[in-house]
Amino acid sequence: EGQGETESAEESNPFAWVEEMGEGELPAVNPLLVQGDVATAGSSTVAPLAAVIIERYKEDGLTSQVTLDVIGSGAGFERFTVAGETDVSNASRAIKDSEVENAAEIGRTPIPFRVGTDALSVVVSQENDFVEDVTAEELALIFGGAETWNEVRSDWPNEPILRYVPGTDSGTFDFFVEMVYDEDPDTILSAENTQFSEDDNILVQGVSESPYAVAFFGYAYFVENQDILKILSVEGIEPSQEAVENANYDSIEKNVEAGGYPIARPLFIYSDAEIMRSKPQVAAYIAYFLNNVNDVIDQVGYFPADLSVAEANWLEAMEGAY
Amino acid sequence: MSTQLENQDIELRTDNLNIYYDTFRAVTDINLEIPREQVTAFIGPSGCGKSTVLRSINRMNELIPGTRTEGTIHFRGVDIYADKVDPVEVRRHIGMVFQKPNPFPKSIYDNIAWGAKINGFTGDMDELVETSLQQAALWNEVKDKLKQNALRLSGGQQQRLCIARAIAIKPHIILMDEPASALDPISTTKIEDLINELKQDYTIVIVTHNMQQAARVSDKTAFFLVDENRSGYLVEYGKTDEIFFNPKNKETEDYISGRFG
Amino acid sequence: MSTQLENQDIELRTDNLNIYYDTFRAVTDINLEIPREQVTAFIGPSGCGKSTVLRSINRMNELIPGTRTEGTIHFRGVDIYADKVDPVEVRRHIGMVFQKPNPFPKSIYDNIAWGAKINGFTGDMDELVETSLQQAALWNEVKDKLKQNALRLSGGQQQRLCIARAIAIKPHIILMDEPASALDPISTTKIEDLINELKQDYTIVIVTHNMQQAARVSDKTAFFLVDENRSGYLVEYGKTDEIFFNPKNKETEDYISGRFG
Amino acid sequence: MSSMFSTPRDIAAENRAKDKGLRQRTRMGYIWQGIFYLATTIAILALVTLILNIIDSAFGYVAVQNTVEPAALVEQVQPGSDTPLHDLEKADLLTILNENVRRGLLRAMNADQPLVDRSQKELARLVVDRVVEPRVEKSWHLWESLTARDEIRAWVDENLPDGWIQFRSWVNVEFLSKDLSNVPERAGIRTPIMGSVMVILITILFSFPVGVGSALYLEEFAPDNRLNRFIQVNIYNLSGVPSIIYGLLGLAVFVRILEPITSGAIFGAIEDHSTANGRTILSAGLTLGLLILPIIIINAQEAIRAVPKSLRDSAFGLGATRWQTVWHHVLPASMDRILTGTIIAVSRALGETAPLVVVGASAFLTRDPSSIFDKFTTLPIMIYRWTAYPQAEFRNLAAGAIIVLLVVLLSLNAGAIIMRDRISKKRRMGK
Amino acid sequence: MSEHTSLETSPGNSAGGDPASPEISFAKRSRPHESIIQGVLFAMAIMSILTTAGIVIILTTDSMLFWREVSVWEFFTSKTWQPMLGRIGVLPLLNSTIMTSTIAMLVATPLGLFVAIYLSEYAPPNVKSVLKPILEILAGVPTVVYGYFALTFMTPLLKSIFGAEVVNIYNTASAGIVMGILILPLIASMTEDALSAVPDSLRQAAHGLGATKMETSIQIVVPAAISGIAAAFIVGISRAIGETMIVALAAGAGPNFTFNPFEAAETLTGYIVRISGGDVSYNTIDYNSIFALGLLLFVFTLILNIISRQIVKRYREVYE
Ligand SMILES: Nc1ncnc2c1ncn2[C@@H]1O[C@H](COP(=O)(O)OP(=O)(O)OP(=O)(O)O)[C@@H](O)[C@H]1O
Ligand SMILES: Nc1ncnc2c1ncn2[C@@H]1O[C@H](COP(=O)(O)OP(=O)(O)OP(=O)(O)O)[C@@H](O)[C@H]1O
Ligand SMILES: [Mg+2]
Ligand SMILES: [Mg+2]
Ligand SMILES: O=P([O-])([O-])[O-]
Repeated sequence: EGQGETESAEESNPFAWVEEMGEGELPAVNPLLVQGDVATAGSSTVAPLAAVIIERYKEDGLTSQVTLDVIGSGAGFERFTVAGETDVSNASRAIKDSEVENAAEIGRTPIPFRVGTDALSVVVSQENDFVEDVTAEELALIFGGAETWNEVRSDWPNEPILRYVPGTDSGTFDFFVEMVYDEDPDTILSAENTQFSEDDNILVQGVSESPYAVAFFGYAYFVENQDILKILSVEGIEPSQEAVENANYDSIEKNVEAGGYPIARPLFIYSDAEIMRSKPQVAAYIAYFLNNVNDVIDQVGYFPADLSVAEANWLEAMEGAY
Repeated sequence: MSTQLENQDIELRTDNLNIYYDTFRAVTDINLEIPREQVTAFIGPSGCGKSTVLRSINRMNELIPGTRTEGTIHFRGVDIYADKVDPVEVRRHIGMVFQKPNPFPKSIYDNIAWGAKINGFTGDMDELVETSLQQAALWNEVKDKLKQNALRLSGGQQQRLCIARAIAIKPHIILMDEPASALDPISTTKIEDLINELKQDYTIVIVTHNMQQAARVSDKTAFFLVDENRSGYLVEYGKTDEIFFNPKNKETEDYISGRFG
Repeated sequence: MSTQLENQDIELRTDNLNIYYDTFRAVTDINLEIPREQVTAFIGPSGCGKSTVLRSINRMNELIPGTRTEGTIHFRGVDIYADKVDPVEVRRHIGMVFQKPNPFPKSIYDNIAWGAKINGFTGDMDELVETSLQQAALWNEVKDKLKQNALRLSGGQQQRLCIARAIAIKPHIILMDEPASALDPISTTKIEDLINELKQDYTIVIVTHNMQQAARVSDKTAFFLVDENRSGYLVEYGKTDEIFFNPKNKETEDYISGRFG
Repeated sequence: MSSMFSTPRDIAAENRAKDKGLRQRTRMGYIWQGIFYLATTIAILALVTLILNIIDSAFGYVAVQNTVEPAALVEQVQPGSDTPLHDLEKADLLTILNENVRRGLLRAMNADQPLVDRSQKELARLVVDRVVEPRVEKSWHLWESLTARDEIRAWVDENLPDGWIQFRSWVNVEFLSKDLSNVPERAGIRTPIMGSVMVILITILFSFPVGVGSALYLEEFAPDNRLNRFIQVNIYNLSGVPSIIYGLLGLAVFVRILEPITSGAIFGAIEDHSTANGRTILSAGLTLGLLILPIIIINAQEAIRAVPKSLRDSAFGLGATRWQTVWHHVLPASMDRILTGTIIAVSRALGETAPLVVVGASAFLTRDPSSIFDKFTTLPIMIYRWTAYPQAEFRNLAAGAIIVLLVVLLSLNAGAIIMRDRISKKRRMGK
Repeated sequence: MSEHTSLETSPGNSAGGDPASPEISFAKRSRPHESIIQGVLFAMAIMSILTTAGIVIILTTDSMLFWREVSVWEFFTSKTWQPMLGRIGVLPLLNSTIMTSTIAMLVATPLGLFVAIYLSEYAPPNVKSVLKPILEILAGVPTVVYGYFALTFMTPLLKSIFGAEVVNIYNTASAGIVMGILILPLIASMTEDALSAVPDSLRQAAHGLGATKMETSIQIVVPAAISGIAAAFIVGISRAIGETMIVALAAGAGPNFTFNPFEAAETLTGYIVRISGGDVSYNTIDYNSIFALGLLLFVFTLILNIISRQIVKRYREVYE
């Protein structure tokens, strides 16, 4: 009888899942007591990470629905800020001002939760025996401007560069263009022999097939395909936990100055305080995400990030709600 | 028989009947008086419009898109092509049997019961089935297998079933379009005998290609031919004996003696 | 004519011909001698195997899967069912005309030229087309529209075109399976006249349902019936006059006088 | 003229002249016949290759390595002992679980059924599943597995000293019954199967009645006028419209314009209006429904047209109305063929990917769909998604899912063929 | 004659003349459900018109924005397709659509025709009854599967034949060939129907003239079925043009104006599915461009369908 009573009491309390709350600490989440569905959508880079977290969430006893739609960061923000049909938006780049404005129009204020770091990997086939390292300028030439390899560096072969580039609606593309081409996509879009795909495996397949092919994409895809791909160092720096931590994501130069990997990028999930408060299951999902992400992130192929800002954001958003 | 008596017993009369398929006039100016409770045969070469005229009598023609009927047909004095007349009702009173036996792919029993049922029959169905089959001279052959699929009967039995089915809705006229042409000689004989039986209660109009058959079963015969526009017309109409043994018309004589067709 | 002369002029002879469709024996023990440059008619009720026998003469039967032929057919002394005989070659010598006119959907000219061409004809094609059409009594009607599609001819013209087409490959025998049954009386007359012409040069075998036609065009008549197993057999074979006016057989007489069928 | 033919010709001589030509013609005949056989063989080979290519990925050796060695676990509870893991006492197994499994999962397992109440066997299985966690490190295709066994062994010896190889069928009972996962060995296709089933049910519920109704109208009721001819032409045209365009239509109409209906909002079927959107099973089903509607109509029309006119004549001749004729006779007589056509159309819908990508299928769901207003994923969508995953093992899973889909399609088609045969048998009987 | 008039005016009188006959009424009965049912069925048939209307409206309104900014002339003549940068030339997409479709038809037409001839003219009935369903199953395999077949089997095969340097991993040849395999059963089945519809009498006529089986099949039966075959061919083309997943996976994913079948080039449908798969922002030129391309595709297939209907119609007339 008593059991039933507590159960019904728990049912009536939407924050029943909150437990073990230390002062100024993110509460642990008891998925067994979470009710209500969560809709998430966005980045394909964040998707593998989010999917692992969601699966774990379910294993830990979640009974409600968490949907994950993989549509790219831009489209994810579109759904979050314009249509307002998602609770959480996954992104492999920071939200743009225009997107924040859109969100304001439907009464949302996006809050970022930084969940990890990706090293944007520049890769070639293992058959490629002439490139090991590229400079920032060379990188720009390789993905736009130069037609053959020897136009980039004279001792490289006189062969056309075959480029495999993430689709124009992806955060990956946006980030790369921002860092390497100063936000001007013209060069990369008009380059010869370029294949665009939202499907990173298409890029992997493509680049692995020719010694003169080159691609960039999330580190996870490199990790899984190490046996056929070769990763290049940029400005002499290879992706590593340390190099990624040192990066500050403003520009290639600043990253290099700080001894960071030049094209490391933050991975985010975004939500809104109002949503988190009115739909505690969203707050629960994000808290669970933050609590667990560092257990799984290296297994997915990304680098852990300092979660303190994200946790602070969460606590601020949920101040006094439970 | 006097002309007077004949006139009294007219069951159905066509006046200047012209039937078109789209723009093609299939038959021209057919004027016929069909006597009650007698057998009238339509003969003539293929394509001369026998079936067309026959089907116009119970408005089955209308089911073919593009047909148009001019002139009138009076059944017991009622113009069946009048606006307020319901063709479905007409067919209830004027039944039809087709060249190829076409029973429904149902049981023998249901074949007969269905028509009666949709026509609102509420009496004893078993009895109706039995009497209809008896009238069609089929009862003895099928009484033990009424639940059997009708398609498993022989061709001749199927055709008699179709006649029984038509009888079951108690029509006044039964139209038959070459009812025996797909059957063997023995079945043919049975059907002919049946027609002779049925004319006691029903007016029968039969189309046949078989001169001997027309001569054997009919009281009156209408002979059709096609004109130069391929349109059918009525060449001669009269008592069967006269048409066969004393035709007024040269073409009739040629046709009956087998010179063409 | 004496029996002696007849024997000399045998164009084709069947010996104990039995033809099966799968396991069903369609005809039993047919023995026939077909005289050269005369017209032989096959008559009999539907399903008695007339077409089956006819088609076996130029080995067209083989095109139907499951057919089997027992017995022999000798054409001018050559057994056409012998192993080394190519049926394609047989058909070159024994042409065929079918019940429904079946011209190719090509021009009139090509209809005639095609058969000759595939058979290696290398002479003057225009001349061949003209003479064939003339022999088939069609030339005058079509000479101005040789390039027109043959399907636009009338049924009777189409049938004569089919005959012209058969003639063009210079066969020795022409088989005709109810060549006029789908035609109007006038076209029928034309075809009959044509047959009378053609028998000066060709041996003709014709299947017909029309007694009058058989009587009019043929020199000899073979009458078929079915036995209790639905298998066809030859009831009587002889001069047409004798078959029609002095049949030896009761069944023949019944059939010809129109008692059944 | 007649002189040409009047003398009996010398057949033997003619034959000799023609013989050469005939021999050559016969040879040409054989050559062409060979070409026809060859073409057919190529077509069949294409099918076989396609299937083999899939089978090649769905089976083969995998290199497996334990995340934690069982011996190490035994060491934790019984130092120095060499008892095999699965023979450990229940208490020891409980200790291992409590110490090595993360808290959240432990709680969930306990909530499901307290661990202490579970059998030793079950606990041992849990330990293997959750602690020892053998993981597939690399997978090989069937062909490699059969031909290059030694190389595979050598690779494993070199790269995974603690690993071993085993033969794995990626299609198995668990694969069918489990839900989605990011761990290839744990992933199953229950959720996409349910999604496919529900989407297809909507598709059928919409397109079958509407399709058959349209066909009946056009064949039995429609007078031959311009409107009806236009409808007919329009249906033929629709049957040729690329499926991706139906996707665009579905996106605009069902997802956007009819959102209140397709999301279930106006029916109060959903609790949470804030994230309600039209990317639901209902929208997907209706989109596919529109896609196969013309195919169903055309097939049903052909079926209805094949009903002999004599059957209608019989009914009309007995004074039946049009609807009585259609309902009692035409429809039953054509139903087999209509169903055959529908099955073929439905198998097309089952395999469609592009329109659902456009309408918006989800990539990961935690719960099976339970209402038509749920978000969805389907088998072909999952196949498409899995091939885009970084881990190669998902390609094996995709192949497995393809085999499942093919088996379903095959059974549907076989059903259609059996039905077709039954029809022709019935026809023969009818004759 | 006066007798008749009286019969006409008073049917009751005539019935009275024969007491045995029951009262006859031909008056129309009211059958409301008949008209209701007909109305419902009509409404269902109208559904297809609504679908077409929906497609046309959606495609035109959503591409309006696009057409407003783009000159039709440039659209059809410029050789670069980068809507984001305002370079709007559909030729690269169109070109590769035509290339893949052409390659597909080069594979599917002869093979489909020969398979159909074999099935219709040569195959024993039991072989045909097994083979035709097998081919139909081939047609029922989801196209994603064909896409991966192209990528993982056909492309490596082409590479091993023509050299790995010559053949790009994504190329129109591979996509085209596999698309041909996909379309083959469709063409074979439709052609087989057309060949079977040729009346047997024509075959008999040809054999009766001493033709061999091959001569009959190729010179008589095939020409007689030519319009049906042409219709099958056109349906095949329209399927090829509209096919999406195969080209999306195997042909390449970037507009590229090339005539080299071994190079990557994105097709119309490939572009549409790539852009809509990302579910791009509404009211951007990218998004509107997919509706413009959809419209183009719709018009193409519409024209092809109309041609094919026209051909079929003529062909029906010949044999009726
Ligand atoms: N459904 C139809 N559409 C167009 N024309 C038709 C149709 N039915 C019949 N006809 C034409 O109408 C004419 C008369 O046909 P009908 O069937 O009445 O002849 P019939 O005397 O019954 O011939 P048969 O003895 O062959 O049955 C013929 O020229 C025929 O071609
Ligand atoms: N292709 C076939 N397969 C099986 N049986 C056949 C076939 N063709 C004919 N038969 C059967 O062989 C028998 C003889 O048929 P055939 O066509 O030779 O008769 P017929 O005398 O020409 O008849 P009709 O006058 O109707 O043309 C019939 O019982 C028929 O059913
Ligand atoms: Mg008739
Ligand atoms: Mg015959
Ligand atoms: O899918 P993206 O992470 O590249 O936006």
